[in-house]
Amino acid sequence: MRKYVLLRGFYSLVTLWLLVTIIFAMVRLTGDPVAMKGEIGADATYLERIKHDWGLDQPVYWQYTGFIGNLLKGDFGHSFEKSLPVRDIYFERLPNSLKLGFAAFVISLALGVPFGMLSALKVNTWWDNAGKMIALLGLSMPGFFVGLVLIIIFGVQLGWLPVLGKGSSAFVWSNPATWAPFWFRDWPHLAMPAFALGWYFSGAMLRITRSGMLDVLGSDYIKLVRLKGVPERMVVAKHALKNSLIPVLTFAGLNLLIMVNVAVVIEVIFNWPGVGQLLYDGLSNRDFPMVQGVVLMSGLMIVMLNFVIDVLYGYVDPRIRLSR
Amino acid sequence: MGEPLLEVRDLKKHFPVGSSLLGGVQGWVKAVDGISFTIDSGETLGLVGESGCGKTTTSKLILAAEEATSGAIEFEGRNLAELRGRELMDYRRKVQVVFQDPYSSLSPRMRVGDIIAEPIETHEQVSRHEVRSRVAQLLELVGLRPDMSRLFPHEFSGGQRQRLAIARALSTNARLIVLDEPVSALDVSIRAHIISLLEEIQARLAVSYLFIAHDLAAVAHVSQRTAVMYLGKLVEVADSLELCASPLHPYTKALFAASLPSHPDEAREEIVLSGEVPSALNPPRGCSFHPRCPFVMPRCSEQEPSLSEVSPGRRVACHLYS
Amino acid sequence: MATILGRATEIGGVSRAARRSYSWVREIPLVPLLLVTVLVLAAVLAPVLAPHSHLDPVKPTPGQCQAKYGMADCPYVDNMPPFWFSQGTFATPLGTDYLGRDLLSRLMYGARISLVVALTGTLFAGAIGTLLGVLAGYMGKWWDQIIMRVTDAWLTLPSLVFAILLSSVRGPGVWNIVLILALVFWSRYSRAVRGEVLALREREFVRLAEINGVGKLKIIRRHLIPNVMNTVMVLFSLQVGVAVIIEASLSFLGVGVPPPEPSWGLMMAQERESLMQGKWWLAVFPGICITMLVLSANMLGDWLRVRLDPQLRNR
Amino acid sequence: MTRRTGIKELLALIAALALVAAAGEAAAQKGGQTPILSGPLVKLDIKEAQIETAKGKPKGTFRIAQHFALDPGWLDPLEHIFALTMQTYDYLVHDALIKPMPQGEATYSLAEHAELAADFRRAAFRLRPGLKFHDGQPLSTADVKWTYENYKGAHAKLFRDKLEHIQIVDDRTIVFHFKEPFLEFMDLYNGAVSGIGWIVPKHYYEKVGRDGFKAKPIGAGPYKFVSQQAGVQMDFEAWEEYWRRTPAAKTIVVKGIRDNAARLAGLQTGELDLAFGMTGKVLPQVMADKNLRWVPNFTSVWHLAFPGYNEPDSPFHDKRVRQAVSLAINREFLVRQETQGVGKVWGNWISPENRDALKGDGKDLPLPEHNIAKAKQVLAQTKFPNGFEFEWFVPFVPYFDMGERILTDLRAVGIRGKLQSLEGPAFRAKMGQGRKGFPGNRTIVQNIDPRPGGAKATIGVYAVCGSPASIVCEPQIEELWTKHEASKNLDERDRLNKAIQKILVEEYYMVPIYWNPFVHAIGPRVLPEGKGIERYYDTLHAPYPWPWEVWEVRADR
Repeated sequence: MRKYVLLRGFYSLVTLWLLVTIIFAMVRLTGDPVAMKGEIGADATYLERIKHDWGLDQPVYWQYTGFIGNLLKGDFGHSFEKSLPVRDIYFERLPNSLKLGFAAFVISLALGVPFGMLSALKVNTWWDNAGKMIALLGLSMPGFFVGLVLIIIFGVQLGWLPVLGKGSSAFVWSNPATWAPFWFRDWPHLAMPAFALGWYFSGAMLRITRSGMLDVLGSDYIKLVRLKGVPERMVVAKHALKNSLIPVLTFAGLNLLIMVNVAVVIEVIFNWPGVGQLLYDGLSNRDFPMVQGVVLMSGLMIVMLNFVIDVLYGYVDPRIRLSR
Repeated sequence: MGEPLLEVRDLKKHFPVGSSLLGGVQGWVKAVDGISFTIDSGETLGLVGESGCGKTTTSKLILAAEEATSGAIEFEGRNLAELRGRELMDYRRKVQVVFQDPYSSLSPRMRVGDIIAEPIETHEQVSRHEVRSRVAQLLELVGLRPDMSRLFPHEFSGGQRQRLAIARALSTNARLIVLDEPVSALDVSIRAHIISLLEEIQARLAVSYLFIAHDLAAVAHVSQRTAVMYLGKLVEVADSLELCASPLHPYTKALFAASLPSHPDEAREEIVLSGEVPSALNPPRGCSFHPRCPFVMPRCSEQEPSLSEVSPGRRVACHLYS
Repeated sequence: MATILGRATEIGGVSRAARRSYSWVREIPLVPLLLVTVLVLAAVLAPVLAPHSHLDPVKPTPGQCQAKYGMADCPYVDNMPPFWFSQGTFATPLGTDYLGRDLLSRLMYGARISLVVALTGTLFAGAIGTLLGVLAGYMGKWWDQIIMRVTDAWLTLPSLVFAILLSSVRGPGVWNIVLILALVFWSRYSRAVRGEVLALREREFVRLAEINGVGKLKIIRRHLIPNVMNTVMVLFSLQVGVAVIIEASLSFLGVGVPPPEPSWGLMMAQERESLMQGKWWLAVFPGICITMLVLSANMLGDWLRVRLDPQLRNR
Repeated sequence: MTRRTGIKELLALIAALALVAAAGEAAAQKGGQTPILSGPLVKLDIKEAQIETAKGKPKGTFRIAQHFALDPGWLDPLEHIFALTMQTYDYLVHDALIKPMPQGEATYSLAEHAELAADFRRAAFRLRPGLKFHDGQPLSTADVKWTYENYKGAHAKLFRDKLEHIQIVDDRTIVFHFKEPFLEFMDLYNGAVSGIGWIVPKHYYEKVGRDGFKAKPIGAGPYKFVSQQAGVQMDFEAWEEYWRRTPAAKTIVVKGIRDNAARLAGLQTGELDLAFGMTGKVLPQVMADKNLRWVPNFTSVWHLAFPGYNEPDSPFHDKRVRQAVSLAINREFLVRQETQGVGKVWGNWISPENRDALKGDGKDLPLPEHNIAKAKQVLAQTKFPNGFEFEWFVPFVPYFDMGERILTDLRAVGIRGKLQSLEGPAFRAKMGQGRKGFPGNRTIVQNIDPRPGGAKATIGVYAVCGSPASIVCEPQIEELWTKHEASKNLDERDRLNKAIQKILVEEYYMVPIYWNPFVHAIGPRVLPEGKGIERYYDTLHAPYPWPWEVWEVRADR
């Protein structure tokens, strides 16, 4: 087991290193950031100065090693476009993304899990078909379409919900007094983006719940419980639900990360100041350190979660750790 | 008797255990641990043993799918380990195999004509037309209609598939065919057909078989000579008839007991094996069979018996006979 | 020989099995197939069926110019509503956009872009991913290590983010989107295909071919690739929908198909403001088209998955 | 009813302004009396500041939407960029010695008096008495010197190279000595063009460092910085001790909102009070909304340019092709569609706001013609009688709709291309490299440049061979330009400058389209009600309504 964990950990590190390298290379292919920053009519010395400030006058391999070295120290560099350390900006934005991600997550669970269960319990009935249809619609409607429709209906026509940003409550790390209010205020701002984001994932959640539930309901164990004469309601509530939620939760964990990290389009549409918007700004401004930082942080989270899942599964099922 | 077609001398195959990116080798599994036998032209040698005894590894070694740790396999007088390029390809052409599972041994996405033709195309430069006519002949040889070559394997029954596998093995005029439990996956009613097909083919084409199975009675029925294997070693090699009549090694006796019920009028000692097959990673000292042997002597746990000739053509590895 | 020949019952079984394998025709889901057919027909026959040019404005009548701008003549009349509104006409059944171009014609040509981009992009991704997955699974050793580590790293990159990043390297353009989709999605295939090949590698027909001395390339080509095609097909059908959404999202964000070509995502982005003025149809129709295409692709994908994977028959 | 009170208020305001102006003039005559420099001086055209007496407490929150993401770097004048965006934040937090104000392009701010020696080798300023930074520390000539010496932004090299030394006469008096005549000094030192005149507090900057300053700057401007979320929002609070007047709005919140529709929605839901860049599809809605007001805010002129036209293999090498492009554009209709008729079809590509620009309204230069038949006829004489396909049409970001409209006009004569919707920085990067930014010689650029510094500055960037951003490079123009640069005669300079402008337009090197209204939409909370908001837009050459301390909004409820 120890060796398995070490090996998995080693793989995770390799994956991270590859990710770092891919991102480093890709970002450098997108064009010269200095040219972007230099305004039309800027003189050459101004550009040279910026280049020097950003360390872009050094050879690429030196930039690379320096970049890795700084990463190990937890330093993601300075944002070109936003002029401050990437880490500071990222952690300033992260709570907003977490708030949106969690809300969307709750919505996706609230929509996906009950409907998924219903589908599984009434398999091949009208309920099941309706559930399948909802899941498919969720997966088939682009987030920006849902977002636009929501804005037009609830924001502009009905005027019920604000359409801009996250409201005035901000999460300030250095000020614990802001921590709790941040989570419990400005819900109207949250409603539409969270729904638009959660809607997409609810489809996937529904499917996972349904198939997990079907697996469990078809298992010998449940058959045995039924044979014993346990009432169906108890079978579902006590035995089937508990067992079928494990894959759902595993999957949900990944989904949560994805929602936190890549809600780019939704954040752009709703002007939600999360890391997705940060990434989009960074990409369009060739803000290398910003893009690197955001993608690496999201990569780090995903790799870490995968590692934890691998280890847990390996712990639960010894066959997995031998097969690799 | 001239030179044997295949001669195996002191063949060993040891697998490392516990080697990985982190941590060194923790031990060795001695899957095949010094076996020797020969197969003559047109002869069938049976190889019997429980699962995990090293039969499959032996067949892999002979099929050049694994490299031996030590020892030699000589085919037509030449050492397999020294064959390279064209010579190795020639060896592969002459040594074919029929596997146990006819469902797994035929690619489900290829037409049977192509499956049978594959070795031909691999080894010979012949026209498409000739390939087709040879496939047709082969199909007929194994008792199938030539027009079936356009069908896919899933459209055949298990017995038919095994016929296809045999046709394929014969497609390049093989000299030796390794039959790795060729009938164990088939219905009992079909087994006899396949066995007699194999026998007919041997009679016509004078190929040699290495017939591997766990069922001693079946093996002895098919083959001229039979070798019994236990934990990577041969414990008894004998003429099949002799072996059936009077098995010497306690393990052989046990195998007979486990095999089809003996004939009522045959007087044979019934041995029932107790315990599990020991781990090949950590085999018992001395005779590896001694923990399960009903005739165990003190000497058995200390000294390993060698495979020695007790009568002409008959070799046994047991302290009872030395 | 006589004992061997003439197993009539076995041979009879052949045709029964063959007949059985055609019954799937009856199980095809009709609604999504119909939708896809309509969209494909619209795309293929757009030059014939489209009532107007998809790039040039519809020439207005003097009456329309007078009514809209109070001018005797004008190059185009923008934002005509669909026919069921009082100012709508059947000449432009779904109305016109801000440049007076016929919405219906643009939607039809938009179907071309969506289909071509999504299908070819996914196809390339499938080809790359399958090849790498087969190599990793079959060649093993350092092939496997390298390919799978890269795949893992690739999978950690969120697809849309990666696509945006790539599109800022390559610039806008239809074929660049195809390339991007291929580069983004290959990792899904290689992961799945590798797993499949690991199992196939142990199957006896592959070992048989190896023992026969069949070359590695030939084994890959004749034995492995045909046998992973089921998995690839299922993945393909599910990825096409995602590819449509990615293309639309990229175009929506302005890094996809360049105007004036009518990509659905682009049309939605361009008419976002119109949406707020109550001219909902300009953005909603392309949205519905995207949803329809992705929905039917997903439904067909589901059906295919059930068809090709017997374990899922009852799901 | 409301209208009458509105007018009353307006009258009262005008009277008040007149009084203040008179007072300011009197003060200026008094302050300007003691000379600093010896010897002959250049007569400077710097307007006096208007110090307005307290008008009660600041009230209300004023919420502004910038049309792109916010950069904390804008808060640091030491790293001033070339674009005019940054001045918005300079005008909030910082203050300059002299800067553009409604009174004139150069107006005394922190300085109350300035002198420039006739040999252009010395410049002197006297600061106002009693200046302070937000933290209460005094603002002295030491800060002015330190800012100059630590400045790294636009034109920094020029300032550094020309400088001999800085002489601090006393806390309020400072003299710059130059190695050689520095003719442009007063123009460049003016807050509109560079950051060097915006004074940074030495003590604070040295304490908190570069990042610290950008994260939380202090200055001597009318608004104190409160907090920011990088890229998204900045909050400012009125600094009641600002020397010129008490700021009217208590709080100013600036948000970066890229999306036009989102800005409009924000105005309509009352989440915003002022949104920039509201032309195109949102303008009709702004106009139709009774709660919203808008100002045309004319800035510069839209024009097309043909980078790489001078390569022989470029389709735009032929003047007649460029002429056909110009003839194909239906400017009247374009103005109507893009700006609801607010914009003005214009015949020069340089803004009429520039003092030395030829007027493009038919007087100096003719109004451009729209004539498809003629365009086809002209094109028929070229290598491309039926038109041709060019590569990219690259519009100034984010005016993609306008670009597509022009592209559609061009299709009518058979000139077809695709639209390249770049992001802002990418567009600027390409433009900044001039012809090199658009390889392939088959590109049309739709550009606009609200650049301060007169027509000469714009020509110097785009239309001479030596500029990095050069698009036009013609021997004929080069000759005139060399003469212009060498000349010390202002009249001759003006004549040459105008001759170049004429060539650029008549040869269709630059194809003017229309004079752009950079429409700002204003919500109902901004005072005064109804009309009268134009008074916020008096500062010359400003795409944005500076200064900010005059904006009044309704008190928060």
